[in-house]
Amino acid sequence: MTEMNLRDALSKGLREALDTNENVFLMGEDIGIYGGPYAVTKGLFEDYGSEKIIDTPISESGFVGAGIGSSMVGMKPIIEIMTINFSLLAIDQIVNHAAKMHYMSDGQLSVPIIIRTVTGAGGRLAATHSQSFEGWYASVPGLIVVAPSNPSDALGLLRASINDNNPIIFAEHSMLYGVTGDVPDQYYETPIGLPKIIEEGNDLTIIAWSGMIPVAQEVSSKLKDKKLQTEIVDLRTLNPIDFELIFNSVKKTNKVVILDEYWETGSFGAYICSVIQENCFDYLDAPIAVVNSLNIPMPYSADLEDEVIPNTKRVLMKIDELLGL
Amino acid sequence: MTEMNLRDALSKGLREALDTNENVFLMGEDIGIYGGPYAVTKGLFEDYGSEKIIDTPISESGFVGAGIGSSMVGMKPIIEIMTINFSLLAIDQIVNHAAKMHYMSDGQLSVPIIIRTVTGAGGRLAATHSQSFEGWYASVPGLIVVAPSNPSDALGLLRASINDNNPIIFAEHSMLYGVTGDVPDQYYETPIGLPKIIEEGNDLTIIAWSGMIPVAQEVSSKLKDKKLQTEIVDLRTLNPIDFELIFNSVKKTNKVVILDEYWETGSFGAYICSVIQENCFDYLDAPIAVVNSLNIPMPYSADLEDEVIPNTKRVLMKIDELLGL
Amino acid sequence: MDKQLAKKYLLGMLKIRQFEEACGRMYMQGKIKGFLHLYIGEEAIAVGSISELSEDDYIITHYRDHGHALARGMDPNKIMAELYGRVDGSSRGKAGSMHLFDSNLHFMGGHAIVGGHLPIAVGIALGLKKQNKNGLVVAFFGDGAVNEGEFHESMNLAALWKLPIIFYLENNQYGMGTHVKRSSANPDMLYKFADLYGMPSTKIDGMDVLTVRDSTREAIDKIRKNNGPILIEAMTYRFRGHSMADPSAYRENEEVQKWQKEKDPIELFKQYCISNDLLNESDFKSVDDEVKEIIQECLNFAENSPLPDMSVAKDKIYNIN
Amino acid sequence: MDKQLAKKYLLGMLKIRQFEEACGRMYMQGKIKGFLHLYIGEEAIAVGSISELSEDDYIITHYRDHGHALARGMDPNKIMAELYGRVDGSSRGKAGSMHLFDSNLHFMGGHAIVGGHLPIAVGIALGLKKQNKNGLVVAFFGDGAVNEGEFHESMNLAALWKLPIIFYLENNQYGMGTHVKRSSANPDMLYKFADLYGMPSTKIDGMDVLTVRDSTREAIDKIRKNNGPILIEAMTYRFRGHSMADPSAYRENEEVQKWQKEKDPIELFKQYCISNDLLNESDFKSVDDEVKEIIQECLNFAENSPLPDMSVAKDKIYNIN
Ligand SMILES: Cc1ncc(C[n+]2csc(CCOP(=O)(O)OP(=O)(O)O)c2C)c(N)n1
Ligand SMILES: Cc1ncc(C[n+]2csc(CCOP(=O)(O)OP(=O)(O)O)c2C)c(N)n1
Ligand SMILES: [Mg+2]
Ligand SMILES: [Mg+2]
Repeated sequence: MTEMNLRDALSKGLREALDTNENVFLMGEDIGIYGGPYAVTKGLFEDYGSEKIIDTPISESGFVGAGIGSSMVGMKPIIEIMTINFSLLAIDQIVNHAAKMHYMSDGQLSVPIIIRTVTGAGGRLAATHSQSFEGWYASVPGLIVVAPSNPSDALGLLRASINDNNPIIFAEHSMLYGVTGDVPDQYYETPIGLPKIIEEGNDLTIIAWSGMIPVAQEVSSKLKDKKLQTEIVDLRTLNPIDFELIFNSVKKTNKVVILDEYWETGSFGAYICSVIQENCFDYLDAPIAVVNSLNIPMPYSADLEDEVIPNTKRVLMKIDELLGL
Repeated sequence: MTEMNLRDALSKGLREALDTNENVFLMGEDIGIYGGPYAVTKGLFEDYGSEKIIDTPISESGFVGAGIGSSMVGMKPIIEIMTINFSLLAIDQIVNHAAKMHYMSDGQLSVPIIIRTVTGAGGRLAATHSQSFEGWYASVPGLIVVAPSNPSDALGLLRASINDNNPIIFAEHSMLYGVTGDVPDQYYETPIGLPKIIEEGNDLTIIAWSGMIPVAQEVSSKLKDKKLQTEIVDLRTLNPIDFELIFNSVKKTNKVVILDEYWETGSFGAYICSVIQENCFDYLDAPIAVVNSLNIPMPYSADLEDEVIPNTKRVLMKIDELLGL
Repeated sequence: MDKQLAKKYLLGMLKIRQFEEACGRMYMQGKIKGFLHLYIGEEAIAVGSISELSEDDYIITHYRDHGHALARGMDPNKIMAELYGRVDGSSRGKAGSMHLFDSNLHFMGGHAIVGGHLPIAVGIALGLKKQNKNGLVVAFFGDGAVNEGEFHESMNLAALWKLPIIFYLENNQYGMGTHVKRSSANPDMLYKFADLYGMPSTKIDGMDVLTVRDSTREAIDKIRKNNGPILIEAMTYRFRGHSMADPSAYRENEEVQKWQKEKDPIELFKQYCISNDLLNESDFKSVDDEVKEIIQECLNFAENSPLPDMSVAKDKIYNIN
Repeated sequence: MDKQLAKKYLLGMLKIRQFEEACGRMYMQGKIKGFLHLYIGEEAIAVGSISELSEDDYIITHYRDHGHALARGMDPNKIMAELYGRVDGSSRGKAGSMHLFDSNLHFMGGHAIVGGHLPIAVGIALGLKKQNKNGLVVAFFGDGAVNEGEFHESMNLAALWKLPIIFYLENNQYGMGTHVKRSSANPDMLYKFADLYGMPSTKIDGMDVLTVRDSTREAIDKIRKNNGPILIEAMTYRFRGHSMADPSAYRENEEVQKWQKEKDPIELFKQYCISNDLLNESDFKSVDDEVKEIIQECLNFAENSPLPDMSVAKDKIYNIN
């Protein structure tokens, strides 16, 4: 085991991929000479050169499409879209091209690309720069969406993504890059689609992913004061999802809270809720609580941002209100 | 009352707006000389001329942004994006600009635009041309989303939209343009945000909108054979939604089916489900059934398309399976 | 040009013409559904350009794709079965007219979002270059697509990265019902867009199959030498509506008839063949017979192919290897 | 140029310079958060161009917006309070550095999506034209934004519709860490993009406030006469990093220093004032004092303004009139 932060775990995975697969290359805005907007690709340009680490013009649609095309003829591009907010400029390429190519060609073509991008709020970047669109992508058939919350999953899922032949949105939360954790020294992969129980408990299930995991953990530790044992399920992947694991947890705890940083209206978390209520109806002691960001374009001022994002206080209040805990 | 089809009701509303508000103008691809891709704007170019009815280049981002800008200085543009599939090319303008301008300027600026667009499947247009993204837009704070299912609502909501000062996505379903109905001769508006009970019943609530309303009606008529009275709630608007009306229906029938043409994973219908289960938990006799399009990029072949879209047979099976009716 | 080649070109163009005419009929009969965009009138471009490509080269195009697919040698039976939505179609009936694919022939689609395939074309060329492969990419698109931002992003990327790609602009002067004069600020020199990316470009008569061939050959030579992209603007005209749903109120009948009478690429080429003693009426007849047979066969083939079932619909959403 | 005008220009540029320096300090102290993009080095463009505008005219710009806002006369107190996230900020602390707005001054933002404000600029000009209003629109953007498709869509629409707009390209040679040579296929003549839309354009020294002023005046005259758009490419250089988060590893210190030493727009203008006997050292001192006072005041103002509460956060999501 080696302790490292999530940023370094990703960097390790990228280097591995570059070292072992000659078809891998990276491209994106300022991933090279600049050192990467969030420094994930720092040092790669120096070590791998401009053929492998391509700085692109600010043309999101153009370079995402170029990644798609290159993958159709044998390359394995790892594309970085600086943040998921800017992915809206390339979303047609992702939804109408990458997601549909394999299907519409009836399997003749594949689009084995990875699109790394930064999701979530937290840096006081205000309304245009604080959004969490990974749920949109997760809802589109043909796409895979991965959203790790810790270094070992980040590396394991990156490896699995590199060995997968589908278009993958790899959502990284800007507030998690510094999170540290143990990473196994031997090679391993984290299977795409398998949620993980990161805390076990009998009283309550919290389902979350990415930037909401630290909140889940804080809530869990607060609930311990009340002698309540929380089970935390880290989804890790938003599409596909192995729901059995979730159902089993719900059948055990009979109470569910879902945390999703997306706005309340129309969130992916609400979808998780709908699947659970359909499949575990008789096991539920209380309504499922879905806690989201408030329906507000993200304000800049510090305190306001903290209030808009789901926070421990608000989650605890909801648990109190809905589950009576 | 005059009987007319939905296309003509919209055309009537557009003419009215052009006649009464000098700041109204229409723009979009081929809405003028060509006559409108779905013929909604047919004849307008001839009657109102090229200053009021602007044929745009195929530049979705460009002309949607141009509509936004014009509205910031006093115009009231009614923009047509040929289909909601192509709106992905303008989605950054809609989500990161139109939806946020009023908020980020703290009310100094407003974006009173209407974006008319065609949603849904049904014409055998295959995967890239058969999608239903209205739920995405409905989930973004700052946007209003309207999705009428019949001529009188279409006209009433169009009028209300023209008198509203927010950015509005006006989603029209291509399969509904020919649907006929009575339209009042006196001026009326249909309030934005108010669902409507279009059939009353005590046994079961079906919630649907737009292209799913005819399916709801067919299901209801089939259930009558089993002596079951269905209550159908037509949402009409996806954001905002007056949930009280829905809760009251659920509290009466205790059984809910939601129809949404979007894919299963991450649908807006699932969000409706999550709100209901939170607020009406103790009133539910059975899980809420959410019926969506299958998680498949739309296939072209006729029978396959029919199977992918929620159809009466599949809804009835789900009702049988989940509600035991 | 010898007799055999002349026959080949004529057959190529006639096959497209009659295939498209058959499609139009079958659409009217309800056998083909959805959006159907015919290539009638523009045959010289597909035939003149694609005949110059090697099997290493790649083609990508928009929804008006039957002509390019046929010129590349894609099986008419499979195309027609696809249009019928049958299980023997090129995508087993899942994709339809706008989305034809044949990866063996490096025919990379059939894309229905205007301009959306251009970044992908850039990517294919990038992939070829990175793997030191021989091929180049030909990307067909229309005058309407020029107004999509993606066209420009693609031009810049291709030029910046010096990629082997021909941007093949089929300027049929209309994007749906909108004349290029009403959609482009500088409508008469679209090919000049290339200048700003330091890219060579040329504007040619797209109704003359030999001009198309020669210009394409020249472009290919240049690309194989310098590896940088080129833009060709081929002037043409579609003889039918934008799609079968087009009311065609936006242009005068006289305009259409003038083009049909004076610039039909097949008639022009026949005249050329006669004046140059390459082919005579009986050759024409034999080519026509051959084509008729092909068309009849593909209609039969499509008609007799079964409909796909739901297991087909659910297959190949993900690559599960 | 008289003494008063010279003072005005100098004060305009110095106010931006010191405001930005203060922002940089307050960012380091944690008073300002988020992304902060300073305009230091580029002051001549905002001051030289915006001083030529009438109150009927409109301005729209990207996230590097303090300079344009100040040059337009936006209250420094309100800007600084906004950067502090306080309730007396221009958007009551809800928008931050990248999103400044002052509708009374026709200052239409502050937009943080690269290139995204250009279609909106076109729309403002369209709205003015449709209402027969006098104003024109100045849209500032960077060399990096040129590579976004929206730039081209906007250029075409503006030219096609003959709209009163100046596309003001601030070419500071870098988009974040990427030199324009590495992002544009034809980096030395970005202004030539205008040619293809039949739009006049010019490339100027953006470090000389008088050149900027004269070129802008000329452009305005032309637009008021012909009503069509114009593109101005002003060559400049940002003396600081892209944002406060920029490690600045992508360019040599010498390069930066050379620009600072030889092309500082404020120093150049001071020299001009001295050589032309317009202002002397004591004038400089008095301008500097005046600016220092403005800056100190806005810092105090921001510091003393309360934080907004959740009622503010929930307000103005929708226009409920
Ligand atoms: C992004 C997008 N916008 C609009 C459409 C609808 N549409 C399909 S074809 C077409 C016209 C394209 O014209 P052009 O590029 O000149 O090609 P042509 O049809 O003339 O061959 C339009 C507007 C689309 N498919 N995609
Ligand atoms: C669509 C989009 N892509 C990427 C970014 C991140 N980004 C912010 S500024 C910038 C560089 C822009 O450079 P330029 O247009 O030259 O303006 P400058 O900063 O030099 O003034 C980038 C890439 C963004 N904000 N929006
Ligand atoms: Mg065309
Ligand atoms: Mg720059």
